[in-house]
Amino acid sequence: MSSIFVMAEHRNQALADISLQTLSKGRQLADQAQTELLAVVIGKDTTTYAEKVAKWADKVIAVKNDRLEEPLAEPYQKILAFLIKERKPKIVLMGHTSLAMDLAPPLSVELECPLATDCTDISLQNGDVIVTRSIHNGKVNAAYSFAPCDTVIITARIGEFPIEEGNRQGQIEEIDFPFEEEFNYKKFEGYVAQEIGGVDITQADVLVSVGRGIKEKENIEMVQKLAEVLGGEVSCSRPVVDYGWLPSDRQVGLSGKTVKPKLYLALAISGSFQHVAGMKSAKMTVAINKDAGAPIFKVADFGIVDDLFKIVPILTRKIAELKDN
Amino acid sequence: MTLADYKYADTIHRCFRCGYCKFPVNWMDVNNCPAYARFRMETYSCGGRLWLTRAWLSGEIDWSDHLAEILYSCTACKNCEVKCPLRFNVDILNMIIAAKSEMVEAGRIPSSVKKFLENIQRQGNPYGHPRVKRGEWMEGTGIEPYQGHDFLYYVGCVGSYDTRAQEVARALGKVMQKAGVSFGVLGNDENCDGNEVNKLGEETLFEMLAEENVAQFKKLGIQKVVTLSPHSYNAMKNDYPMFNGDFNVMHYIQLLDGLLGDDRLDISGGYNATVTYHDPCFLGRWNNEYEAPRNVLKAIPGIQLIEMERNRDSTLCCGGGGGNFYIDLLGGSERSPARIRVREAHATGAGILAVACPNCLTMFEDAVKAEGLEEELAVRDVSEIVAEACGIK
Amino acid sequence: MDSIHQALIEIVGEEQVSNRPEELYIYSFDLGTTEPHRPDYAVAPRTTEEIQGIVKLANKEKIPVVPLGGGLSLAGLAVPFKGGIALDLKRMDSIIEVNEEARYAVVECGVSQGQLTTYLERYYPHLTHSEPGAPPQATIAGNVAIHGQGDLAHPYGFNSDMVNGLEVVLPTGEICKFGSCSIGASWFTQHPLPDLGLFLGWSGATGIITKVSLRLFPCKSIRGTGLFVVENEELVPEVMYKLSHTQMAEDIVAFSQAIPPFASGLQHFSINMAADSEKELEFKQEIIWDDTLGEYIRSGAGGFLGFVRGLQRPQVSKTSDWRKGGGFEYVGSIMPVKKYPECYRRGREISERHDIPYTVLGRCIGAAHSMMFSWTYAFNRADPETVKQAREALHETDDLVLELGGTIWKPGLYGQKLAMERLDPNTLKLMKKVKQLLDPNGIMNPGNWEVSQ
Amino acid sequence: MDIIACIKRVCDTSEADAIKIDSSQRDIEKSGLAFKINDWDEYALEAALQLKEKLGGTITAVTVGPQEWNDILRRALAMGADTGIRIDHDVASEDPYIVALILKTVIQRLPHDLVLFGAQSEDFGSGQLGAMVAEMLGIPHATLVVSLEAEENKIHISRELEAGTLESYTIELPALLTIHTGINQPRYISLGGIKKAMEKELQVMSPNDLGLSVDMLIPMVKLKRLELPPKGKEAELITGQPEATAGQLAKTLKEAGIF
Amino acid sequence: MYELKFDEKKCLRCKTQDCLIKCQYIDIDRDTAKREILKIAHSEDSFVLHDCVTCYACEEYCPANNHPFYLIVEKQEELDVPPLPRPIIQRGINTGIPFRGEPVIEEINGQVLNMGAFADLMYLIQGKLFQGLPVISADPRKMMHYFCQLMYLHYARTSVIKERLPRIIETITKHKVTEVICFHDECYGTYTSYCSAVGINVPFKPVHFFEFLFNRLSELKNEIRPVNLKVAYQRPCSSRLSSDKLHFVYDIFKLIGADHVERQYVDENALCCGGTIQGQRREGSRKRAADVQRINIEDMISAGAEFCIFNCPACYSTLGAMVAQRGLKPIFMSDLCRLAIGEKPAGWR
Repeated sequence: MSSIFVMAEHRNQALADISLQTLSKGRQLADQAQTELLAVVIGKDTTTYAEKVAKWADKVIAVKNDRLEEPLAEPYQKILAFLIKERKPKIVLMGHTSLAMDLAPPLSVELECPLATDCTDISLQNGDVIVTRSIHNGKVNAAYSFAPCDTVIITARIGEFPIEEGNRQGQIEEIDFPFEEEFNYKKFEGYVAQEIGGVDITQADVLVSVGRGIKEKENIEMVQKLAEVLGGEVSCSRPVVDYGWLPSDRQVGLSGKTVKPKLYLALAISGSFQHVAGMKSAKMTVAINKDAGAPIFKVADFGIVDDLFKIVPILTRKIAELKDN
Repeated sequence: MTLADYKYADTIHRCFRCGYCKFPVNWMDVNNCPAYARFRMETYSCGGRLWLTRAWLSGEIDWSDHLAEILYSCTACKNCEVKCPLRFNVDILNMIIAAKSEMVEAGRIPSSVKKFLENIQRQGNPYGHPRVKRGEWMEGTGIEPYQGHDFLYYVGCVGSYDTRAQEVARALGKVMQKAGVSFGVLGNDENCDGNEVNKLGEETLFEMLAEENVAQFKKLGIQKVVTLSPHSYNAMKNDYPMFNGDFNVMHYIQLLDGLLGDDRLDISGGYNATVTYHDPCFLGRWNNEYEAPRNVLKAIPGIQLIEMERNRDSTLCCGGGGGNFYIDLLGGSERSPARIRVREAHATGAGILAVACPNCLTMFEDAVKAEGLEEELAVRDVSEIVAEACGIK
Repeated sequence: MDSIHQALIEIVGEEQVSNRPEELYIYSFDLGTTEPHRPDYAVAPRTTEEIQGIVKLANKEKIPVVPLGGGLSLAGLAVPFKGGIALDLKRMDSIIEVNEEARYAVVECGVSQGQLTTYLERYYPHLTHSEPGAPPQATIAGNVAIHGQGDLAHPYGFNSDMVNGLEVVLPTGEICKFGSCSIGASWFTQHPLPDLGLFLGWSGATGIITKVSLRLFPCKSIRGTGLFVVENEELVPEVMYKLSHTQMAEDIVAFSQAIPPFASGLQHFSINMAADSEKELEFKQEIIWDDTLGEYIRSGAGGFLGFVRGLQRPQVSKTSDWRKGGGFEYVGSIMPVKKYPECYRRGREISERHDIPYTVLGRCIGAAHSMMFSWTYAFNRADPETVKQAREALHETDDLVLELGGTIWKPGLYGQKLAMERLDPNTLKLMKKVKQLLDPNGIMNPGNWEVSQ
Repeated sequence: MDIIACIKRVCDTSEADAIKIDSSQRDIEKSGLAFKINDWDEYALEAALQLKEKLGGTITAVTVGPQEWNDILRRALAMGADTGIRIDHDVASEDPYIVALILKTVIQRLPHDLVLFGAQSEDFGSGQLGAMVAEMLGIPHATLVVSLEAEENKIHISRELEAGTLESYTIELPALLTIHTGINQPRYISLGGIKKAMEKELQVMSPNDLGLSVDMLIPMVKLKRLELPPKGKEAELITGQPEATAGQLAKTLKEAGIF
Repeated sequence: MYELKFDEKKCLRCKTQDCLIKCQYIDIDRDTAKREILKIAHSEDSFVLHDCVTCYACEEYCPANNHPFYLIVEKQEELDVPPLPRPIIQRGINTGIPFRGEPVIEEINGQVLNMGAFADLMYLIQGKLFQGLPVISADPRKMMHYFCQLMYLHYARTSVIKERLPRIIETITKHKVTEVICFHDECYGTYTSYCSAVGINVPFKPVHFFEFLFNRLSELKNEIRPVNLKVAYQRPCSSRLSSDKLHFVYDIFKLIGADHVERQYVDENALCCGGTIQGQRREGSRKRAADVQRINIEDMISAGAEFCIFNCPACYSTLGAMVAQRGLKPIFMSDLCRLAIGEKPAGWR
């Protein structure tokens, strides 16, 4: 089987995490198919990225051009189309990122090759590429195959593929891509930091959520610490807002926000129907509550029946430890 | 939208904003309008809403989210209508509902109200839960689907979906079973009664719901309906007749009152507690049913019934009317009506705050938590109290 | 967000401040004929300290502060003519103390007349206060700040004569107390400390009254109203003198109005009486109806229309719907009782000239030392023409008051101007000095009692 | 400004926790599920309406689906769209490329300064359609658009990147955008409005009418089967002393890749 | 002009002089009585003209049906001896002016209920008793067009009655009515007694309200559940003009199982509610009214009455609160009848 492309993405002078995930997956597939993994990095100066991705790749194609300062869909499309036509890889893999949303579909149309986006799994079954996608609010998994073709383009869901350290030393092939085209019909005007309207808990991957059992405003800090080590935010149930311990934009529930974090850690939250309505789409829910009968335990995946004031400090410490080593 | 096409164009300016609308029957407290109690700005009083509506329709001020919130913070509790000394008082609440309708037609309503109405359009309940789950509350109760029984037991959206209210729905079911009342339910085929939809100004949606329900009831040959919620009771009793829905509708409290009268309920189990009763707006001010619940409570051995300062047509709305149990424009403060009311109930020294409405129940349970009064004050629906007195666990 | 808004939020909290069009619209209005004017902020404080903070801020920023109680003066006294902060005081609604022995109540400035009435009926049925008969949300403090009177004006005078002490936030932010409370004693008397009464009648132009100690009076178990009628307005003063001489009535009000038509042109007296026993009641009735008014009845000049037990609280707001239009405003005056006939005749002319159903009323103050005579003009808020008519009628009536040798009660800007034109120059100077002394930046309810020259 | 808004009908599975897969293994049991306009598409429609309110012009709502899909066109009309077009073709769980091809063929025939899509669909969420159509039409595009200002012949937009930053572009018209939630507040569609919309005519055409033969509509991406992901049950309780339980939980979280 | 049919000879021949002898408010012997009534007939002043409380009773006492009461009030007016003070008379006279434009006339061609000046009491007209019965004067703003005006007997202003009454009759007639059930028996008295006394033509048949109630109840007999109440009846002055219908009060009580208590002040000796008396010019009127009221209520109570049954709205407004204060339930006759057929009385407060 012919090669596998992984497009390594970078922003603000740093290789994006997702690229390491796609590279790891790409590596795995390449090994399985006993074919080579080509990592593609595109930019004004690609050296640093190229060296990093070489750890996974058999070969790195570093496309350089002064007008590639910013990762923009249109020039990327030109370059990738050129490379793919030239080298006919079986799989072109990239992260399901904002850039890919702009880039992958037109690319697939231009090359008339099938596209599968936001995949949660990719496998090779006797030569055929099979992808899995999570559909209907994550309640159903769908497996897809592809019509016979040279190349399939796949974008991978962020965070789905674990990073496995690469141990290769792929050679770096630098190309100075010679395109002259100005993309005046779509002029890049720069970056804007989103105006910070407080914390947006709906965007957080991890939510540490507290109920009235937190007793007083001062105790919020303790929970804040736990949220920090988990790289998440603090949210809460209705009464906490009523008390003015947290602003209302932190409230989860019918009358508050609806959230879908990877982890929802519910501290001293009984799990009233109104509250649960706002968080039941969380991928993983952990409940800590003194009351063994609290309905929250019906919703949670894991639970500890205990006083949060006992558990939280220890938990914070343990997590910190595990992170360090 | 202009003032000219507004239904009450020739009356709305007649409000003088004298302020009677804010008071209970006596003048002990200027806070009997729930929205005004919550925000204490003149804009949130009935008069404020009327003047703002007129200003909006006549182009003096523009539509805004805030304006919409001010109008939708009205819980349709009818305190203003009952207290207004002027000739046109029968219309003042309708004026506000009509203003909501204008906003609905323009599609410019608070997002929570939008969610509420879309959910009902889609799933027949404000929570947006699947219709197929509407009947789940009754699993294991032995309650039968309606089939020529004497009564249709209409549970309503809150009783069907809210986990706490479901307990009440079951309790009432068991009480009626025990009393040998012949009744059945619609389960998943039950649809929203539309009372709140109506008060939120979505007239066409209400008409649809009313027509569908009336058609369904007639198809099943239903003649007598007993409702769990005063909201359902109000819609079916006062509005459905306009859609040829001439059913004999009663709220369950009236049924229980009757059963006790005919000595068909054995409540000798009693219930030892000091109880204060909260009049729900849609039972009290809207339908003048003040005595039945008190008769029932007084009949139960062991209950000492004490009244709150504001009772009967002076009751302070729990803040859940006009869809606010869901859209919640009055929540989030110690001045939220439910919390004011819970403090008032607690002040009577009662250990039980009795309600006869699932909306009041959920509003007050949250409020009791927020006030940290779980130890001293419990919220119970009268049907739960009766169930216990009947020895139903 | 602008810095003033931010500062206000820090003082009273976000929900108690608004600069949104909806609040500014509503707080720009008086319920009478005064042209609205939008404030820049509407603020609803809860404590004296918050008010202090607001006033200090306003001083620093040099923006007006316009205090507002029930907002029912109808004379535009709470319209923010020069913008600034509309200060809604209705949240300051605690009844702090009722002292049964010394018969007074200490209330916060937002306590409404209705609230105190009901509170006393419920907990101190043997005590009452002089109830002005405005809608129940009118406040005690607002009422004394404009020298209001109530249904005990005949035995006890103006409500502002019943003040036992005040707590005031000065325009510069200091808190001052007056009366016995200022020396740490209880709030039982205003006298005999040196008189610093600089706040009553100023309509909030010299400071914000935050607490009032108000005298309470014995409340007898039976209270009721008797009605007497005469055809000839010339008889009213002598009847009022005779009635007040009996000292048997709690309230004596003479009135005449075009609605209902059958009573038009007649002069009615509503006479409140109170007693603790049937014996006492009959004794008083005998003295009033038979001994004092009997001669008029026998001669056929006056008629007794009966006595009804239980005080009917007047619902003046109904007047606002006379022209199906949600509005009325009146000119009040303090007048010699003997002027009643002329007040009635001239007032009726004005009303009829402006095509408004006339309604006039004279309430006996003290032992007929004076009366509060009022001329009420209803209008239709939706019909600018009728508003204009009413406004003209009101101005003509202000002129009339002074022409008849009376003083205008709680005048609006027009009436204030008339009064100050006639005011003794030295008194005027003193007023100006007082205002400047208390309110150097002129932030308090500007436009009111502003001495021009 | 003439705007085309492409919308889709989806079944609302957000509240349904008992989804069943039908016998074909290729679709879910739809009975008991409610249908609605795709969330993102409603934002696209609202964006179109706001542009129209500002600049005038027309709005055409287009969808590709069977008869039942008329209802979302009615809603679009009730919301303020001028015309509704449905291409009668069942696209359930098919390769977006096919739908893109059909839409491109329709759009070509219509005047269009701006073509709007929702950034993705609630059911399949592949987020490909808009950008594909743009490529087919040969007009510039941007996906995940969170702000939009229009001028005579160009628009200023910003689109969402990872980590809460945005990038902004100026794009010449005609152009195609896929709209992200949060760009506006879609207005409520009253039942009264929908009833009125029932009277309006819908244009319905088949792929054939568009000159698209069956063999042109063969998907390159093929759905093999659907299956339910392993379902979580009652909470698994971690018992013991705080030190132990907390430690165990920390491990569990790490294994789950939370940190 | 309408002339009162008074025949002096009848008085000269009269052996009883019951008109004044029986008067509960004037103490007089037979000779004086005869002298005074003749003085009045000759338009000479008489203390009777000054002391009359205008209770209508003599109209019933007179064995010769010679209209002594109408005579007295006509002379009071003629000799300017008004029983009431001028402002009260002015108020009263203004009250009855038909105003606010002409009423809407719908043709009935049959039996009708006339509310007269009591459109405000329409809430009493509910339930089976009144089903299908057309009502005129149901609009409070136009009700004075149907006001029989007889009230002005109390004001000694028969001139006003004679001036306005024909137009009122005209208005009623416009409805093309055959039988007019009079809600208030003052109307009934007007059209039966007064009109014939002064020669005003009445082109329809007046029906007494109680006669109507009795007949309806008889139709609904099988729905009657005996009320088993002890009742006292407050007989109004106006019923003195229709004593031939008084028996319906007792017929109704009998029919619905109400026990009419044994009273001293009943029928001929019934006491005035005091409403008119209290305001009269005659010295001590206020006390007189109070005394009459006290005695009246005492009498009801000592007779053991639980309910006080009213016919006249004026009596109800004067005495209602007072009897209630003494523990008696005040209720209109029609409401009592509704109670008997298991309906909820509308006047229940």
